[in-house]
Amino acid sequence: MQPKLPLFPEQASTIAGQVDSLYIFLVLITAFFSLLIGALILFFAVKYKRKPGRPAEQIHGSTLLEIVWTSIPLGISMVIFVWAAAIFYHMQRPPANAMEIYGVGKQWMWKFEHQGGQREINSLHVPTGRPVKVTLISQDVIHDFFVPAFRVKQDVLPNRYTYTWFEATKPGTYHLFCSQYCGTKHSAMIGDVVVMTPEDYEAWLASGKAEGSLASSGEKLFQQLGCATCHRGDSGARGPNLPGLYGRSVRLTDDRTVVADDNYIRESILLPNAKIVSGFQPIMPTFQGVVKEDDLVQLIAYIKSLPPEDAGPLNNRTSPGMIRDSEVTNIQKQMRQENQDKAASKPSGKQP
Amino acid sequence: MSTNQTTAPATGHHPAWAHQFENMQQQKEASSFGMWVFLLTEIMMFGGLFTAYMIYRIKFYDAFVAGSSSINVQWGFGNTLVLIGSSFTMAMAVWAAHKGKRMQQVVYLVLTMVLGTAFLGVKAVEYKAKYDECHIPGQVIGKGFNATGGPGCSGEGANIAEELEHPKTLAGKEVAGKPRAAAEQIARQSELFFVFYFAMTGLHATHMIIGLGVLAWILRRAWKSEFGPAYYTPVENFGLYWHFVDIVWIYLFPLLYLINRIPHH
Amino acid sequence: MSAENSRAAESSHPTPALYGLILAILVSGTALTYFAATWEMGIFNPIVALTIACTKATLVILYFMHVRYSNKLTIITVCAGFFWLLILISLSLSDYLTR
Amino acid sequence: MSTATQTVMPEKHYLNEFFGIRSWLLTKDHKRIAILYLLTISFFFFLGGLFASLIRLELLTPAGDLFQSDTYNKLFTMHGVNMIFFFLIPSVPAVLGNFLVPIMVGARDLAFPKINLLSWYIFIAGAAFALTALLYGGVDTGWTFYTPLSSGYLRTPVIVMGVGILIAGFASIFTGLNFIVTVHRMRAPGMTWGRLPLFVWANYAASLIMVLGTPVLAITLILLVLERGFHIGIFDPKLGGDPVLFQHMFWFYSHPAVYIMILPGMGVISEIITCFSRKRVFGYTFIAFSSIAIAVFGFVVWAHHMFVAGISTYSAMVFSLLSYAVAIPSAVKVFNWIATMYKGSVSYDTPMLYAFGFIGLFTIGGLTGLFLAALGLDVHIHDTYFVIAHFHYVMVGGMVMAYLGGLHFWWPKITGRIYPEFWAKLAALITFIGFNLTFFPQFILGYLGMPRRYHSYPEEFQVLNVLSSAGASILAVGFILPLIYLLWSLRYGEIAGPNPWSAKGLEWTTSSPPPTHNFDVIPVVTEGPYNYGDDEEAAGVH
Ligand code: HEA
Ligand code: HEA
Ligand code: HEC
Ligand code: CUA
Ligand SMILES: [Cu+2]
Repeated sequence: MQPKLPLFPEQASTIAGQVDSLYIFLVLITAFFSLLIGALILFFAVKYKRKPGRPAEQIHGSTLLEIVWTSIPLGISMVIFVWAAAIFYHMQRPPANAMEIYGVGKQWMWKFEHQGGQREINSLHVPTGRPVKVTLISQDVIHDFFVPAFRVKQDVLPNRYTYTWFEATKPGTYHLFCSQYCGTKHSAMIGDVVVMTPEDYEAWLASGKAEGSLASSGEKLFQQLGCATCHRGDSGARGPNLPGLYGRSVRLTDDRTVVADDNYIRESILLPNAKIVSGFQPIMPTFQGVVKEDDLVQLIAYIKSLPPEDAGPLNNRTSPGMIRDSEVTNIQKQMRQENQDKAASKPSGKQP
Repeated sequence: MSTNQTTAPATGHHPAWAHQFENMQQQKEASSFGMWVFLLTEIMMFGGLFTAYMIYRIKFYDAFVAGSSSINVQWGFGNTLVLIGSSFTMAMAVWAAHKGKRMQQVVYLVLTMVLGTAFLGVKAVEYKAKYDECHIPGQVIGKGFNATGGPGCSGEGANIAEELEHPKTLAGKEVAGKPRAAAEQIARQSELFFVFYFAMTGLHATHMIIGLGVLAWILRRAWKSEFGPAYYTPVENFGLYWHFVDIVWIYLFPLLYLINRIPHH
Repeated sequence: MSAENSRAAESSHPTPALYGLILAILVSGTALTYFAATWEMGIFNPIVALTIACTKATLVILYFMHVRYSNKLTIITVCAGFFWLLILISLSLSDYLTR
Repeated sequence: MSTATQTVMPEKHYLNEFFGIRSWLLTKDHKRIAILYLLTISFFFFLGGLFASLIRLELLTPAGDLFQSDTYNKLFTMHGVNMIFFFLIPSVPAVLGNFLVPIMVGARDLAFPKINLLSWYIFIAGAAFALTALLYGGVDTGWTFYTPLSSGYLRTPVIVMGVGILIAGFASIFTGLNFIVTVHRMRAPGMTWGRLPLFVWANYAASLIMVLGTPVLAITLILLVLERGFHIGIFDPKLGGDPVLFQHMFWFYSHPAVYIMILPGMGVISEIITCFSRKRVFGYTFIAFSSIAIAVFGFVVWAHHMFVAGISTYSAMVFSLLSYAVAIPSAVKVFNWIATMYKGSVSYDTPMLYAFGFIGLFTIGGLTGLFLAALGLDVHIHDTYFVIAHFHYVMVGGMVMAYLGGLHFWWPKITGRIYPEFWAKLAALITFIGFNLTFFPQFILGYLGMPRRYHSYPEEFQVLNVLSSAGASILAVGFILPLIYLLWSLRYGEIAGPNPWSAKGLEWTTSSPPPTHNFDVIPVVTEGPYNYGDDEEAAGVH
């Protein structure tokens, strides 16, 4: 068990050791300079204590000394900077093979969704020995995903996905804190991170009652919301074909290219006209207020799960100019009608 | 610290001379430098707004263009000339004070005041138009923001969405109108443009109003012949303020009215 | 105060004719901005607009505000203002443009 | 120093030349305005301290059982807001700076006495808003007012508080403006830049920040108030606004503001160390210019508060690198102070004890700032008690110590009387012990992962929290003592005489308390500051 007064939180991720080493290095530097300075003050205070007949000796300064005590701290701090930046860089880049989990924060709870569709509230189960990437979004204010045992922390924003990743090393139960002040029950927005061996984790996954994997729920939504009416593989599709989209760079009408990451897909659904794919018309209606963050997560998981069909040329998933401008209004009318029907049949999520 | 002592060399006793200064020269330099430091704070205050404007303009370029195109550029253009003119008359007022020409000084100050008031008048007309068009951000003032054709929102550019839907010729090229969905989205986002339009012109107008108040006081003092070649610091400092407000507008005009005015039909 | 400061302040002042000239330049600059905005120049549109605005502002500062005729301290103050503004804008944008 | 007993109070000085409440409320004398500020900020310090005591009381136990969570949230918000905006920012500049800067440069007053008085009234108006917000139950945004929480979710009087801080900000702008102009334009004949006391340099540097930074806070708060009042999305993502932009704008002011909160204190330390070592300052130019360097570099590091807020990796690196740049001038100062003591003739008067405390605690606080500026490490300790400990070390261990040291050092000048030495030394000692006991455990707590702004916490953190609360009760004694004995000394303190410390500097050449116009005749300065030594023997100072 833990000692009575630990100085370090549990080291339960691959990065924890690195962070602690840097911390110890800094503690040593701090101890060195603090003791040095404390000792000098004491020493000078005692040695040069005011005595009758021994006036102070006037010294004006020394450029050499100034250079020394400018450059030594400068050198030390550059070492710290580079070391810390390297760790940070590592923290910011999830490995490509990382397992993905989605986390949604809201006042004042955490929801997590696993790829298999398992959902949990205020707890997060992860296996050891596998990098886990957590994609985070908030439904209201800014929260912060903080697991001290992993030494990871990431603000959870209401308008775009942020990421963090870790590879757990030690089975056990650890704290999950919300560490960005978020209102009344900020201090109650806590949970447990349960780290399990891969076998236990598999068993846990199997026991969880999932209504189907994230991607398959996403596929259902994709049909329900009518995305499939436009995003199809055939040549008559009005929207770009989505398989293979994730991770590719997309050329836009204004000739910029952007990488299709989670945020891009999210924006494409909520603000479809912010970035128009080259060769297409901005006819896609917004789904803001129609799909909730949880749904978005599923849709994105679905789109990500679509394998690239063939290695076609960049962005040419369907040939451009499929729709003549004159058709646009008709399509839109039709779309609006369909949407209204859908809205009437199914009460949608609350408007924000 | 050994200190020699000198007697304060007060050069003449001007009524405006304040006790903490050694002489009028020092007083003048201190006041003018003080004014400049004050303008420094003003730069930073407007600077915060400009920064936020810049970031959102990059992010929502289409919406900013749409919003900007919906405001009447003639009024803005005319107002720019008015304000530049008032800057000129203000500079002349300072010159007249410096040369000790009382009557000219009064005339130029009055002209400055007239032009400044005219500017605010035009601004009021513009705000009124925005009010009628339901382009005031938020849902608190008037009928609330609505750029997609709300009931009772009148005015030429009120329905920004509709405007965007029209096909147009841009520099000779046929460009299709935006589909409804896109047009509506952009129109809604243009609210952010209007936030900055009102915040920036509003802060600017507040400065103008304060300026006119101070100007009235300066005018009174000029009328009473309080300024002359020996002492006209208040006129000069007020001039600095007034020119600064002019400079802000010099930037606001292109940034708010002229984001993209490429003609189309 | 120090001689350097009091030196320039009084000596020369611009004349009404010069003010008139500046006014004329400012007015034509305004017209120019307007016409520039109606021209398709792509990325150069905002650049041109801001260049003209900066020129106009500089003229106002130098002549209407007498900076051309005043001491170093005033010039430094003005430059500091724009320098700090630049810090604010450029470092904020450095985040937004690299996200 | 024993000669002080024979001296008498000057017949006429700034305190007794005019009487009555009007003579105070309409005064344009920088010394009286300093006193007005002293009274105001002392009130806010103890109010903030009261909130701190309640915070520590709640945190004695892991369960949030003393207050409702909303109440607790209000407590730390009101504590932070009071302490930062209404106490620490005006502390040294508006009280000691106001009193001393004109005298130190050899002027009769600040350049703009009316604006100086105005600044106090503006401050009071801001304070009135803040207190109104408090009476309406207080706000619970945290002192950082992060959006969209503050603009769209909380139901407390955020607008009133925002306006209060906005207004108080202008008080700070006017103080800064006054200082800058005074230093540039009001120096006595012979008072060259190279002869300015370092206290003046430090306040000048802080003034630069007040003038250049505060307006950005003002506009940020205006936008926040607009967003909240009119339900428009500027920072709120519902309308496409970006909450992180608020953080950029807030920290553009609030990081430099932490240097408003330390630079003047550093100036105080330079004065105290030289006086009680009876030595010229070591490396005058370097200390002077490091103040300016801190002020300038301080403006380019703000996003180090946002490393995990969702800024780009690239800009996080830039801001981290620049944060290290700003640490160097602080290091330069610390080393120069130590070197000043070398071969000095050191005495242990109370101000010197505070100066020792400052150097030690600021060093620890500053060095832990390096932990926070270290990217990979800040990820773990951001928004934990490690941050709380860091900034209390620099702000309480640093600035408050410097403020108290300065207050003791110049108390004889301000009031004409000497405080009781024994009690003062005792208070300094108690403060030092109480302080470390309160805040050192918080470093460990922070690294263990206890998040800040937590009303309840897991049980394993309790031991350290109890230690911290125990320390806070000792600290409270250390702060209440000076309140008592300084008041006592107003009546019963020994009469100080013009220069009880045999210190150098123009302020010690006038009587204590000084006459209303500071100097009967403006002095002509012929030598640098801290000219200890040459006449030491002759003056018979041991
Ligand atoms: C007086 C106020 C003050 C001062 C002076 C400082 C000084 C510094 N601060 Fe601090 N800081 C705060 C007040 C202050 N801070 C506050 C209030 C917060 C929290 C705000 C909030 O979120 O509520 C904060 C938060 C804060 C953060 C954000 C933490 C987070 O939220 O994650 C960071 C990160 O970089 C930081 C860094 C620094 C650095 C590098 C310095 C440097 O300037 C320190 C320089 C000093 C030294 C380095 C010591 C002396 C040097 C030596 C003895 C020589 C040896 C030196 C070397 C080897 C380099 N501070
Ligand atoms: C100048 C700045 C300053 C000062 C001096 C202090 C002083 C103290 N602070 Fe504070 N503190 C902040 C600035 C400051 N603080 C800020 C900015 C925050 C962040 C807020 C936020 O998160 O938004 C913070 C947050 C903060 C927290 C974290 C709260 C949380 O995150 O949940 C804690 C917890 O221990 C704390 C404790 C203390 C203590 C014990 C003192 C002690 O030093 C105080 C000692 C003084 C006294 C005890 C006064 C004595 C008087 C009485 C007790 C009686 C009063 C009676 C009368 C009115 C007559 N402070
Ligand atoms: C009216 C037809 C239509 C419907 C319905 C529709 N889209 Fe689209 N979508 C488009 C068009 C056209 C584009 C390309 C133009 C653009 O970028 O807006 C597009 C673009 C996209 C993109 C970006 C693709 C790329 O290649 O970069 C994504 C992702 C997307 N849609 C997802 C969805 C999802 C998910 C739904 C359902 C919730 C949906 N769409 C519904 C027409 C539609
Ligand atoms: Cu969620 Cu704090
Ligand atoms: Cu900082």
